[in-house]
Amino acid sequence: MTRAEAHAAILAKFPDAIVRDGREGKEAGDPYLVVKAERLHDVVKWMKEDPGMRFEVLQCLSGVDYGKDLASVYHLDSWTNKVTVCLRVELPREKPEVASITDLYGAADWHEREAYDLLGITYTGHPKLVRILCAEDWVGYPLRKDYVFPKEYHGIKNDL
Amino acid sequence: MSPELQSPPLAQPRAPGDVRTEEMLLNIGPQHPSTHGVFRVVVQTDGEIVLDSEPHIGYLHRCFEKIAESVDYLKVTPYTDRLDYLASMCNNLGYCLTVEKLMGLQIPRRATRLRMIVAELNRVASHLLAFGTYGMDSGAITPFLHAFRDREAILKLFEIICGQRLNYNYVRIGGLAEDAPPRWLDQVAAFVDFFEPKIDEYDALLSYNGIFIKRAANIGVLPAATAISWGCTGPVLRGSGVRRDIRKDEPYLEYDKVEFDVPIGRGEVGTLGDCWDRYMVRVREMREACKIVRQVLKDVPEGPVMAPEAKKVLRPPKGEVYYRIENPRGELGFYVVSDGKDKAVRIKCRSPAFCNLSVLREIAHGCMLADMIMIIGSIDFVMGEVDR
Amino acid sequence: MTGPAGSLPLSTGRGSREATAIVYQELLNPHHAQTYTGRAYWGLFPFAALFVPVLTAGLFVAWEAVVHLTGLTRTTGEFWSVARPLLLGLGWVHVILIFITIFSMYAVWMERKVSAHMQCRTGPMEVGRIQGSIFLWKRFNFRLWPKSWSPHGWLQTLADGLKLMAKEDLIPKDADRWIFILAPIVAFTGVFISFLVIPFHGVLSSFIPADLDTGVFFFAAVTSIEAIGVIMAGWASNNKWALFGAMRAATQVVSYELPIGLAFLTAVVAAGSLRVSDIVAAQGPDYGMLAWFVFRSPFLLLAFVIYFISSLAECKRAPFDLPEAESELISGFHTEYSSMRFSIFFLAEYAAMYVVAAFAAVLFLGGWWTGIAPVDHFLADAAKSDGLLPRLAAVGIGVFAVVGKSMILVFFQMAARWTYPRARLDQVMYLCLKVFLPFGLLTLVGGTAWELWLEGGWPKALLG
Amino acid sequence: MPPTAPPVNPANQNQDLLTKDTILLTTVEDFVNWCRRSSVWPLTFGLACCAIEMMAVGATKFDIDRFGSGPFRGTPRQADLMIVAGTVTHKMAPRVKRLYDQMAEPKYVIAMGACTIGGGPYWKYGYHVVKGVDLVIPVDVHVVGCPPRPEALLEGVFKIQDLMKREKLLDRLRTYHKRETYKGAGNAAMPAPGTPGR
Repeated sequence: MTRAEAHAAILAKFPDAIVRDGREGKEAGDPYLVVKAERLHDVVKWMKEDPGMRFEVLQCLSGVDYGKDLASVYHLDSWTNKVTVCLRVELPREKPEVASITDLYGAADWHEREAYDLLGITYTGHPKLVRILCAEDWVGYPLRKDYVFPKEYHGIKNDL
Repeated sequence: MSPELQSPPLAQPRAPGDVRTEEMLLNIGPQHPSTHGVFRVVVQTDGEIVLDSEPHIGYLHRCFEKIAESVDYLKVTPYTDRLDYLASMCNNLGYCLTVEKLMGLQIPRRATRLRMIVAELNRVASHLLAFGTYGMDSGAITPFLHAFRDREAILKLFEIICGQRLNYNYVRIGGLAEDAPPRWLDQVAAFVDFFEPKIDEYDALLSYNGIFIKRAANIGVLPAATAISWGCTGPVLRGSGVRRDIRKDEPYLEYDKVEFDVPIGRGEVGTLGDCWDRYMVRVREMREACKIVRQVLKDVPEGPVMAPEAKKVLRPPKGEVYYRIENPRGELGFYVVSDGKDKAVRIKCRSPAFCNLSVLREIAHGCMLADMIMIIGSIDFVMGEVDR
Repeated sequence: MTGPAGSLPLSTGRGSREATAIVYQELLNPHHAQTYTGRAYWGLFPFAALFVPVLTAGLFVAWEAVVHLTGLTRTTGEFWSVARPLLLGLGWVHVILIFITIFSMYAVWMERKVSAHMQCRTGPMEVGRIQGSIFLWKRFNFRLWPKSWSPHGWLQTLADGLKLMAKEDLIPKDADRWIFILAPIVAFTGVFISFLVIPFHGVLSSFIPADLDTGVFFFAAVTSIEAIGVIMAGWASNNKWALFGAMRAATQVVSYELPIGLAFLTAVVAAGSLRVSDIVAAQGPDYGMLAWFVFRSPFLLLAFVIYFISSLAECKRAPFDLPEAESELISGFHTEYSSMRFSIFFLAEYAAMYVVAAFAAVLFLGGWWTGIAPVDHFLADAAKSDGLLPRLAAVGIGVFAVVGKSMILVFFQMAARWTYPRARLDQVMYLCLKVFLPFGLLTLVGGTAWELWLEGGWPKALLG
Repeated sequence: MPPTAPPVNPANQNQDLLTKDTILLTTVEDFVNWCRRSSVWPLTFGLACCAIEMMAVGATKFDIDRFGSGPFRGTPRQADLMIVAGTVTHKMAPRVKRLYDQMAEPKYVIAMGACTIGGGPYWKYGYHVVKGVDLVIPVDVHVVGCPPRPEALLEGVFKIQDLMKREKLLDRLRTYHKRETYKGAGNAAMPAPGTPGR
């Protein structure tokens, strides 16, 4: 299976869930699919469980701040079909919320916590969505473009 | 009490009439001789038996991703060194290949071959440290020092080509920082000749030691399905019997032109996917790495090591790319989002140890405290990469 | 293209066999680092252990000379009947303390050297460097030692010990203060008491501090007192790691009493006495080495093996060092101990190493008998003689034999420590309860049958 | 950067007979200082990349055991020297401080590597990185490099030994309280004693 075939299969199955086929011939790098936030879980679940797709691995889950809005990007892998598909969910900056896929992939657990920690994306249904990398009482989401570096943290100066 | 040290409630509520003794919450780390860095795991123990465990990471969160989008593309390479500081060459390689893919750069062949050599040598160095520290976790200190003795020889080779013992910053976008000196390839050949018999010595010293097998076999069994679901890669996954290696499945550089095996766990002394299998995959991979180096050495063409298109300031075209290579610890992926400027919008590092470590809780149920140390050791993570 | 700073000045051609050899040599011999030692001569280190028997023999010869020349043992009268045991007792206390100090100093040093040489290092080399030499003959520039000479870090342990004494003494706020203070004392006392029945030399009976009728039983009883000290330490520290260490010590040390007791009994049956001097007396002076219990019957050989391995567990040495497992429990029961209190634990550990090794030497390896028949006969004769010189010679030889044999066993304890991984608690207990216990029973029953069958041992039956 | 072992302590100038530098006291001092500098036991305290070089110092080729510093102690109670090897983050800083507090006097600190000295490459954008461990604990010797070579760390240990050589026996007692309440130490996140994890 090639990536284009996988994209076609997803588009055929979820015509309403896919906002657009990324890249659109203009950008370099990998193509991707932009998925509606509320349908993401269904798409991923189908991709994992459908015998023709069999995307058994969540390779990478990254939160991205594009400056205007946030995104949660999923790289799903099918080792049987030897194909990787990239799904992107675009989320409004004010209320970035998307369903968690921890029930499908164990790997999503820490990845989603990391995206929450660094970008403040809320994954509903995550069993324990707390900060993972930064200290627990850290203020702000460091990877957002408008993040202000802290002047000091617990009495330790940060801007020398 | 600080909220930080208050462990999350792990215990099952005790049923009435339960006569079990009191359970204890035990903090292993963040400063502990065998946590391989600053890793903390809160274990709930019933005597020596571990009932549950909760890994806590982030004690070495060095803000790689923020820095990566704050400096331009070329300046990110030194920071990738410090992700997995035991395999800096491979990290450089992963990042550079990703950006090169985004830019469509063609790399001179000499650079490609040299990249393969340094990556494989670094794999050996990294596995040597894993071997040594695993011996130390099991209580045998001598293998650790023997491994370090031989690792020094590799560090010397790296020092010759780039002047550093760790954090090489040798692989750059577009090629290599510098060409290898004239007789360096002979030195590499000499090292491989010297090193291959040493692996037998390690096997005699540790791998097939009776006590060591008793300690490592049947412990921390990781079934293949769990490993796949939790995104484990590298020796952790291969120890469970899954033959997955990016070098074979999606060959990069010229790995499709060399012959090598992908060792997998076979459950020789215990169950498939136990600590011994994971450990042994690493020892066998050292042999395979030597084999690859030998083959690559046969054909290293003369020529430049830097692509002429690689400029001082790189501006990759708008777009995003995800690319991965086989690090000593598993699949190292970089997800780079570019908007056509000299700084990336986002560089996400999908580090293998991050995913491998998250499976710890799954496989540490019901083991003993001493086994917990063995399981932590067998995952062989580097906190620099987990916390980034 | 310029080579970076680290590149090596190589002058050999490409690809030749010579080139590879030189390259490798250079790889491992940068000028700024220590030269590559290999592991060629770590086998020499049992000879380093000879320091201890030599020093101890000197100590005891001096002690014998003092006692003999002052006539302390022969003085009679009402006053001396009270004063003699007191004086002798005080003397013994000091002798044992001095011995433990000397032994620990050299054993720690030896352990570091043995481990270093097994690991291709050199170990302590610089401490105790002697600056300036003594000219023996100035004209020919002949010195006693080089201008700057460090005899392999010979003062390393002295510096360690005194440094620990000079460090701050910490007692954690939440610790159980008095138990915390008492614990090292109890641990050390346990080991110290067990020295009472260790013969340094027994042909002259005064060289067993207390030659009890029930010596073996006494030894078995008091060696486990150390475990109580360890448990106290672990409990009082109010530290979870320490508690784990203490519980492991309790489990392990108490269980290994059983196989040790059975091994003891096998030797006791062969000698027909619980008194240590009788047991050694039964192993000589005739037939040389063949009279040693370890060669007396296969069961006694097995008992020796069981005892030696169990004694590793008894004194918490690797591969049974669970109570202080460095990689698991940080430092185990002495995690919270610093300065002098820690060094007392250290001292107790090394003293225990000696004690168990010495008891193995006494029960199975012929004690003070050298294993060379003429020398043994000389020892036996000297006991009866009243002359100062034969007595001093006998003391020197006997002490050298006992302590030398013990030190060889101590060397094996160290070699085992630096070779094997650590066993797990359940495996340690499995070995004790399911392997050593049945085999220990076998040695007892078999050894007894052997004694009934060949009364007086096989050398006597075969060689007459 | 805190001053490290001043050559002359002004507090020593007006002292009674006992605390003056008498012959006896200086001899004892010399001897104790010799013991201390001959057995500097480091704490096993690796944080990041530098920890690997710290291990290399203990391993075969460089072998710090030659100088008596071989026994790396796992517990701070028995260690004399804390080699802060690697990046200290804000999450880790309270632990570093606490481990330092748990060490027994006399104690010394080597800041190994660029991150530990001043944040190193993470100085500008590293929001989570402490810009130098001397914001948390007093540092005696800084060893530069990223990571420093093992020889450099050895040199750092020699520098510590030089400090020990100049140490006044009674000075240390006086400076004790000063070092305890080190200025600039972040202690808000410090867990109270008796919490789990001790």
